Amino acid sequence: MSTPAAPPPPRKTNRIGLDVLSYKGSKTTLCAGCGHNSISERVIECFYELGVEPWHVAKFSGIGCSSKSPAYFLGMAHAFNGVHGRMPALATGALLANSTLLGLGVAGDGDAASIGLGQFMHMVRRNVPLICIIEDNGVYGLTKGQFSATADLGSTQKGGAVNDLPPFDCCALALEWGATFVARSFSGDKKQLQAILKTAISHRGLSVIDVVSPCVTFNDHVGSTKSYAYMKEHDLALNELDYVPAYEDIAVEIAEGEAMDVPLHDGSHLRIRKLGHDFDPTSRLAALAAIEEAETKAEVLTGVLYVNTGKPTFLDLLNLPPEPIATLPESRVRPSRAVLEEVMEELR
Amino acid sequence: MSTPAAPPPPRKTNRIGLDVLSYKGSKTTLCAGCGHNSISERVIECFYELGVEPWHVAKFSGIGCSSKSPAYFLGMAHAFNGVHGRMPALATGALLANSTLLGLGVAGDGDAASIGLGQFMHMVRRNVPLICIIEDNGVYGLTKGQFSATADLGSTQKGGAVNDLPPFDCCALALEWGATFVARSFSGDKKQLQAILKTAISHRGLSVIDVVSPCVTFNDHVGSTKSYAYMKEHDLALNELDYVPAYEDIAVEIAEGEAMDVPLHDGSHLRIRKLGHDFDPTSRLAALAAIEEAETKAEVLTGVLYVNTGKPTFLDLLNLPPEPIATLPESRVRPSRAVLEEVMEELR
Amino acid sequence: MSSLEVTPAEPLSVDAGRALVNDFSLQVATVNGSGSQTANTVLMRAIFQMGIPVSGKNMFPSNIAGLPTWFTIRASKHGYVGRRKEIDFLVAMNAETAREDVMKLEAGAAVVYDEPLKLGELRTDLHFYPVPFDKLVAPVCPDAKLRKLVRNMIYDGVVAQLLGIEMEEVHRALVKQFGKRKAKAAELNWGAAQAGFDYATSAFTKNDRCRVERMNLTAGKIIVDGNAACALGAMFAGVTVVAWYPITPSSTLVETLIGYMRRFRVDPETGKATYAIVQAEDELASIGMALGAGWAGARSMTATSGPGLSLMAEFIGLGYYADVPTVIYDVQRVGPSTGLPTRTQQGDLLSTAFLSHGDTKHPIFFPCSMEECFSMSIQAFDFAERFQTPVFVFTDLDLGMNNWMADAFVYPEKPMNRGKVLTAEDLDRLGGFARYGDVDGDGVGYRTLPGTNHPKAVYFTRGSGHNANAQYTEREDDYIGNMDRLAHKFETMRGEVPEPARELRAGARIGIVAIGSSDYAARESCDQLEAEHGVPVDYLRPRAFPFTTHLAEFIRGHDRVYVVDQNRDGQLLQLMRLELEPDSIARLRSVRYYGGMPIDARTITDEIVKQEAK
Amino acid sequence: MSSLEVTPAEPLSVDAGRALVNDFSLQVATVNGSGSQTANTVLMRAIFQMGIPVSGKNMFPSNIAGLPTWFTIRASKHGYVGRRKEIDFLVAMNAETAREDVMKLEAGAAVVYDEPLKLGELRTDLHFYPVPFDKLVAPVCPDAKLRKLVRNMIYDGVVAQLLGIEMEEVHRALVKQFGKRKAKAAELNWGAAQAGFDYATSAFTKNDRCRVERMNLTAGKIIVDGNAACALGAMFAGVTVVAWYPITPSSTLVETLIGYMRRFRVDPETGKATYAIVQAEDELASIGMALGAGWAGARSMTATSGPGLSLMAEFIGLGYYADVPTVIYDVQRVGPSTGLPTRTQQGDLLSTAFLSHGDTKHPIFFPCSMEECFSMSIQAFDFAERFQTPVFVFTDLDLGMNNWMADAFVYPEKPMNRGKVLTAEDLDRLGGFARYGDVDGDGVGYRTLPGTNHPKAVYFTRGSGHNANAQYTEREDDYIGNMDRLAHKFETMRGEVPEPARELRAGARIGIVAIGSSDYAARESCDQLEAEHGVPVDYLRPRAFPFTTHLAEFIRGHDRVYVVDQNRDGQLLQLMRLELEPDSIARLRSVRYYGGMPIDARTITDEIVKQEAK
Ligand SMILES: Cc1ncc(C[n+]2csc(CCOP(=O)(O)OP(=O)(O)O)c2C)c(N)n1
Ligand SMILES: Cc1ncc(C[n+]2csc(CCOP(=O)(O)OP(=O)(O)O)c2C)c(N)n1
Ligand code: SF4
Ligand code: SF4
Ligand SMILES: [Mg+2]
Ligand SMILES: [Mg+2]
Repeated sequence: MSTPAAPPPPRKTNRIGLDVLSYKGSKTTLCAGCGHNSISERVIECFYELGVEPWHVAKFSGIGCSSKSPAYFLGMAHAFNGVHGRMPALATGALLANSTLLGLGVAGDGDAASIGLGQFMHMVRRNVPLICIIEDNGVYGLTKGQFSATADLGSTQKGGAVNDLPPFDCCALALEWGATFVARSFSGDKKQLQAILKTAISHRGLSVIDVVSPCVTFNDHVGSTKSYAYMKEHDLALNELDYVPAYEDIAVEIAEGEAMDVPLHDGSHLRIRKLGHDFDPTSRLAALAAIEEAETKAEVLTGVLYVNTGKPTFLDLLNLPPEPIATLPESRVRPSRAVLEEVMEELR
Repeated sequence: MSTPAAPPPPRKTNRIGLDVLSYKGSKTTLCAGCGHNSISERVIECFYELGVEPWHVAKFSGIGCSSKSPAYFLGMAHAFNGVHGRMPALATGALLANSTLLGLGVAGDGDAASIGLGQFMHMVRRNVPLICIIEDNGVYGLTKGQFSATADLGSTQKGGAVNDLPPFDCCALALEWGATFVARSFSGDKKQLQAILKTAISHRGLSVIDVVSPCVTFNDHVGSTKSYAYMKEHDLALNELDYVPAYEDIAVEIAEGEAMDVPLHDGSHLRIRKLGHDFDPTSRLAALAAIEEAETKAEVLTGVLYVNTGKPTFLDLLNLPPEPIATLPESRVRPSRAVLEEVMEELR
Repeated sequence: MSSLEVTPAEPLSVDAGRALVNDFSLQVATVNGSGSQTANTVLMRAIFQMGIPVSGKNMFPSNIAGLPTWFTIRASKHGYVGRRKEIDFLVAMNAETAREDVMKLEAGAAVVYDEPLKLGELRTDLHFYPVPFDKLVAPVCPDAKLRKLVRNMIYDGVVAQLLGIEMEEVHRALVKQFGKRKAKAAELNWGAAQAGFDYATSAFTKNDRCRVERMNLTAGKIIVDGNAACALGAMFAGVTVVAWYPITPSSTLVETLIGYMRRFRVDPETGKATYAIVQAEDELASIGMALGAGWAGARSMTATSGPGLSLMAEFIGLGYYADVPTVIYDVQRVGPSTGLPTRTQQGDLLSTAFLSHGDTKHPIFFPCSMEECFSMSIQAFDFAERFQTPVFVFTDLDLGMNNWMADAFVYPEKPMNRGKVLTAEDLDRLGGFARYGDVDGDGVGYRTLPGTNHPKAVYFTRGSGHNANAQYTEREDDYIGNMDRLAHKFETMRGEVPEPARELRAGARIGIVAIGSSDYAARESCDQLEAEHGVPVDYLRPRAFPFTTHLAEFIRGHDRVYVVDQNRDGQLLQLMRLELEPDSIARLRSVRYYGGMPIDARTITDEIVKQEAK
Repeated sequence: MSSLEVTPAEPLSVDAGRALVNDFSLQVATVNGSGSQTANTVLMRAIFQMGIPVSGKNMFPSNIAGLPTWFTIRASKHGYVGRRKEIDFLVAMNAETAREDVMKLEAGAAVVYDEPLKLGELRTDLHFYPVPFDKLVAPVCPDAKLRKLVRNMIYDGVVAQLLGIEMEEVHRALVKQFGKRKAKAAELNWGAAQAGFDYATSAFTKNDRCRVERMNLTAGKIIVDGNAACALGAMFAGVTVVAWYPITPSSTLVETLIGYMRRFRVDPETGKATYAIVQAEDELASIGMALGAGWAGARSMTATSGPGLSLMAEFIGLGYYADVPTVIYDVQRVGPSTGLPTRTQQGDLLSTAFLSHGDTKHPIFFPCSMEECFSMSIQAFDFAERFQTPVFVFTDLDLGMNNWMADAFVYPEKPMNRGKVLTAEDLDRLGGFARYGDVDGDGVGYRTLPGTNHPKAVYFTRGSGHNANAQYTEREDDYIGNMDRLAHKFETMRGEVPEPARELRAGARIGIVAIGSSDYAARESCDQLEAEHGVPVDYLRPRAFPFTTHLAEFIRGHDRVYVVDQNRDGQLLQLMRLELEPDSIARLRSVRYYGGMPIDARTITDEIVKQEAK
């Protein structure tokens, strides 16, 4: 197949000659101020800046305000908006069929931690090579504000009801059970979220990014722990992140111990500088302990929690060829007459 | 309702005058030597020895060889053998309806860690007051030997296929996300399993007991990590356990630091004596670390991993009365005419 | 559909004299999340309080804020409260849709609009009333942040003036709406309404046809939505365990129930709840909990919509096969799949009647009104325990989420029927029981509840093969025996489900059959057919599946019977095909509408007239 | 059912001369997990190798070891390979069931049994052959641990001797069964078989009626089970992504597929797999993966049984509504719920035809034989991509897990039909496309595959409302337009599904309609009706739903048509009721069997005769 000429660059364009418009989606129908919208903007920026061909991206999502958002970014990407909580299965199937796709999944906290918790965990276990963004607002936005399973203990609903069940922490689940890049961020932290998203784009394996993303309509009040105000108070960045794309030089050499350079699959680098915490993002147990500690202090730890660039992905385990199996020619997927005859002989 | 006279004690009887036969079920149809059968025997012994009225017990299970086993113990208990992986929902509903029931759930590892992982985790999160025994053989017994999600990395199937995905550890999941009594045992360890089961019977809250229970037909070969042979080699008891029922005196006082006495809801005690490991079963993080450490050493840690007798159960959170709500009289569940009139007036 | 082009319209030549007194549809086009709900409700209530039958229908998008929403109030002196397609009076507040909204109107309609929208230029055959909302709101609402909300109340005043709605009733409705605790808000809004009224008085000459005049048809009546009515029904049915998972349009059923239960079902003495309501992690869990609770003897329920039902399929089969009672509300929305979550349909009939693999059949109740949402809820709980099986109550978004006028609900006269439950005393007397034995010949066995203090009370419930004694079996005869009992039980139900409602007219040769929310349109259509075409039509409305014998009788008694379906595939008709004699099937004709709006009488009438003409 | 009492039986008075040559059923009653499978297969194969048509049916409990199991071999010179209820020759190895097994036999049958069971005392009207298995096995199998397994082969020898099966064929079958790598085991077993043969030669005088004689009816034929046939079909259809969750009786379909794919679908050059097979965490995930893969352009599939289908309901609705291809095998077992997992039924028809909430309809293929399991699998994958929708292939436990004789499978002549897929070049040429536009008038839009290297290739797939351009919409006209297209697509399918098979006889006034595994019994029944009652009967076997026009024609051409259903509710008949004219419906009669065994010809014949007599 030939690459058709990209549309003439009208204004500023990226490495592959596309302008930022080519990375936008249709107009958002989410509430003004919804955290999910900020995340969409970061996705647009990151894919634009890295110069990814959007039509090699496949977006997947469940059902919810969050799961609608793939319609609002990367309009030139393929997309499958499925059923509530089942994004992982759809994405896994599609990536098996075509391992050359750059998979980007979006889930709400309802999707990931309630109805789809099982699928989420099994995707984690498989280390499916996918960027999985959890747009985490602690409530069911689209069904009007019920608590989700990530709502913090003691946080209150708009109507005043108090959540008396402890939350699932998707980051803890992800890093403990097999995801290879795990980060938390806040929809309002532009720089951090960008670095994380870009790293995820370069990472080979499952990236789970839990983004606290306030629901301005149902969960942004006093008493909420996923509000803008709360996050401004309690957001504790674990590390300072710099993503250095493959096509740029890593300019400054760093002194031992000060920061850590993680070389990524595509030649890019993630530079992680510690902030306060003495924390090693290659240790699952350290990350779990840090999360637990932060929780007891009512802090929301953001940044890169865990990264492991060495583990085989699910596609590796399945011994798939580099090209998509979906479109292998008939000659490679329909065995010969001789094979049929061989089998028949065995059955005679 | 009057308690009808128990049948005349033929032989030895327990506190409430029942013989051990009254605690048996129908004849097992599981394979001879199946670990699940040993677990059934322990259940029979424990309930007999503690003198629980079996008809106040409600047994719940999913689908699998394991989930059949409730038919083979406590034949005088109520039972609901539901659908694959959904034991938690059935049990939760029944216990909401009647909080006076002593709930006992049995799940296979397929039930709990594959199809039912989401339900399992949400039951954990709710701390539903239930004894949940996972009869863990690392395979799907009833469907003839496929790997389950608790199969260890690198363990082999009977046919030779190697498991290349990491296992879910139900104990780690349980203690991390809300269960209040978490233990692992081995179907072949009679004494330990008895102490654990008895503690669970006395515990108020969710008890998750992961019992490694070899499948002699499909997972007892060399290369299996859930075989009798493997367990004999790799079982590492964390602690020595003594269960002291409420109606017995705690005879021996213990010296500080040597052992730990956990007073249980019904006045019984669990006495935990450390073995080697310096390990505090009231710390979730310590337990997680111990599990992780054992895993790296290819040891299977058994014993009590976590116990928390202070946390409210799901029924407490729901503010339920002591009597079963299922059978409250009409006068207490159908509001009066005046109430209807009041509501009508509001709607006028 | 209408075009957005400005087409040259006929000049306004309608007979302004033919007034539409207490017989019109008024639509407010706004943006969701803009707080117009209160203004719309007040408007509807004010008309209602003047004794005029009304209904209020909210057409809203599947999103939270910022998209077009239409609220339609129908006033009908005849008591027609179903949907009417034609809009006589439009309040155009949404810039985005205003042009299309106006272009869709029939000649002679009236339009109140926000002046800057300049809608008056669009057509010459409408009556336009431009209102400078921003100018009017500023003086009555000094706090700029509140203006967006208060602004809406201005159109209430304008409309009241133009239609002749008494301002005292607007005030009363407003006070009721805000409640005592929000007296200040009420006052602010009242000021806005007055400003609107005053402006209209001074600026407009009334020249459209819509008017209200006080009547006396709503005395003692209530206004309520079907989800609230079902919630009340469930509470008065004595429900004790509710497990649910949020989904539009069923969420408010449980949320309303939670509100009522907190008020009326907490024991004043002990402070303890006499119920448990659990937001489950998904529908597989919610139905599982409901069945677990039903098995343990609770009156249990769940509420969901299409996607949830699909997820419940496996568990429902267990409920059927193991004889476990529970009540499942399906507030239907447009499918398949996610479909149109905020549009209405009756599309889950066929898949639910046979939900779950294997030979399964389930009873479904079809309430058509607020009164029935209440009373049939109570019946459904009785029925579930009487027959020890999952019982479905089907409503839809139109019934469930729209505002309906109704008679005050009638307190249940009969005590709860808890079905065949053996107590410890019974067991002493009987010495035992066969759980699935058909002692009474009705296909329903006796059960015990776990917790019964008797060693003989126990039995083993399972979804695998079981014999009359609830023992595991793979024997052919046991299996067939049990399945035949279940089939027989279903036939027993046929005789005990609520009987159909009928409206017969002298000399009718044709009939209409409809269920649930189609009732309003179907009955209005009967009137239209008689009044406009001189064709008397009989009407029968089954209130449950399995159908009773009345249905077959009704069909045999008519030459042609039009079956009204709010779905594409004519699912009600399909279900009837499965049960009727070929001779009756031959008489069936299909009237279908599946665009997602509530069906309206005109659609039925037109379709029947067309088919009759053939 | 039979009683276990020893009833005084008629003395053996049957005409031993009327030999049953190549026309009898032989049953081996054992315990599962006892390793009798090999002995049974060898016995069946030996008869098969003598040119005699055979089938082998295993009736096993839903457990792993220790419970009664029956393996039935039917030899039929007429080529009848369906079930026959009557057993002519019993090998009674299971102490637990031996008495009941013997009491069930018809007079004149033969019984080989383990001597200590003393069955010979039970009846006088049977031919008994007691065999001292333990005594015989010791000398041929010195290793005591192996004796339990080897013991079974002794009855092969005994039976061979009694029936006249050539021992060379037993040897060939045995060698084939054990394969080259297990030569030692084969030898051990061969010794046992010979010991049995020798014992029978010396100890028994043949006095029962069953015999085999060499024929020539199996040359070139194969023996295979339906799951393997489907697996082969899928492999030759070019399946690339398989997601599954184990469930009886479908597990071996995928497990067999895994075996074949490992052998034949790994690229010899690169060593890379040309497929991905994933054991998912449950059926919600397996269907989700299959749909994700189908969407991405793979030939994808899953295989399951009833409970799995119920769990897939929500996702299947998405596949229907968003036009996503995949193939779903349902190897049916006895429902509802867990039911009888190791028994056969055709009980998922009605719930699957309309699986998922909302207006949904799905195509279902009904292969009836091994040849069709293979060829219709290939057709199903073509069909799924041709019509961009989930396609069901229905078999059942009888087809799927039992041994059937078949012609060698025919290599697919036609290339794969990948359906309407636009390439980058197409997009260059066309400049774009409307995903759900009905360009060709068949209801099927053109799609692109993700990964297509073209900016215009992208479109947005969703289960919520979408217009022809795959954009989100809540518009009435868009919704209706799309739903009408889907309905039209279904009608197009009607013209392209596999046509029914027909067997017509001169002068037939009545007909039989059956699907899938009922075929064998139905055709045998046609012969019985003609031979025994002189009634010629026509036969039509739909091979897919939606039904083609041939079905209606067939029914119109007959006075009465008997519809054979292996389920309680007559689901095939019900489905037909939904599609036929009343006049045709009036001709339908129901023949149902739902005890969990494969239906047999006699049951059909008796029922038809009974109904015809009325
Ligand atoms: C099977 C099913 N159940 C319920 C719903 C209703 N529903 C739509 S979105 C949603 C939850 C949304 O919450 P979340 O995933 O957190 O997304 P958010 O809207 O908060 O971004 C639910 C329950 C559904 N669409 N499907
Ligand atoms: C919905 C559904 N899917 C699949 C099955 C088939 N099935 C029966 S038991 C089982 C797994 C059993 O494994 P496990 O839970 O570990 O129990 P075990 O037999 O090993 O004790 C499966 C997949 C089923 N019964 N229901
Ligand atoms: S409701 Fe909440 S989550 Fe949904 S769009 Fe609005 S702000 Fe965002
Ligand atoms: S198959 Fe395995 S798990 Fe099942 S009964 Fe036998 S030994 Fe136990
Ligand atoms: Mg959310
Ligand atoms: Mg298992």
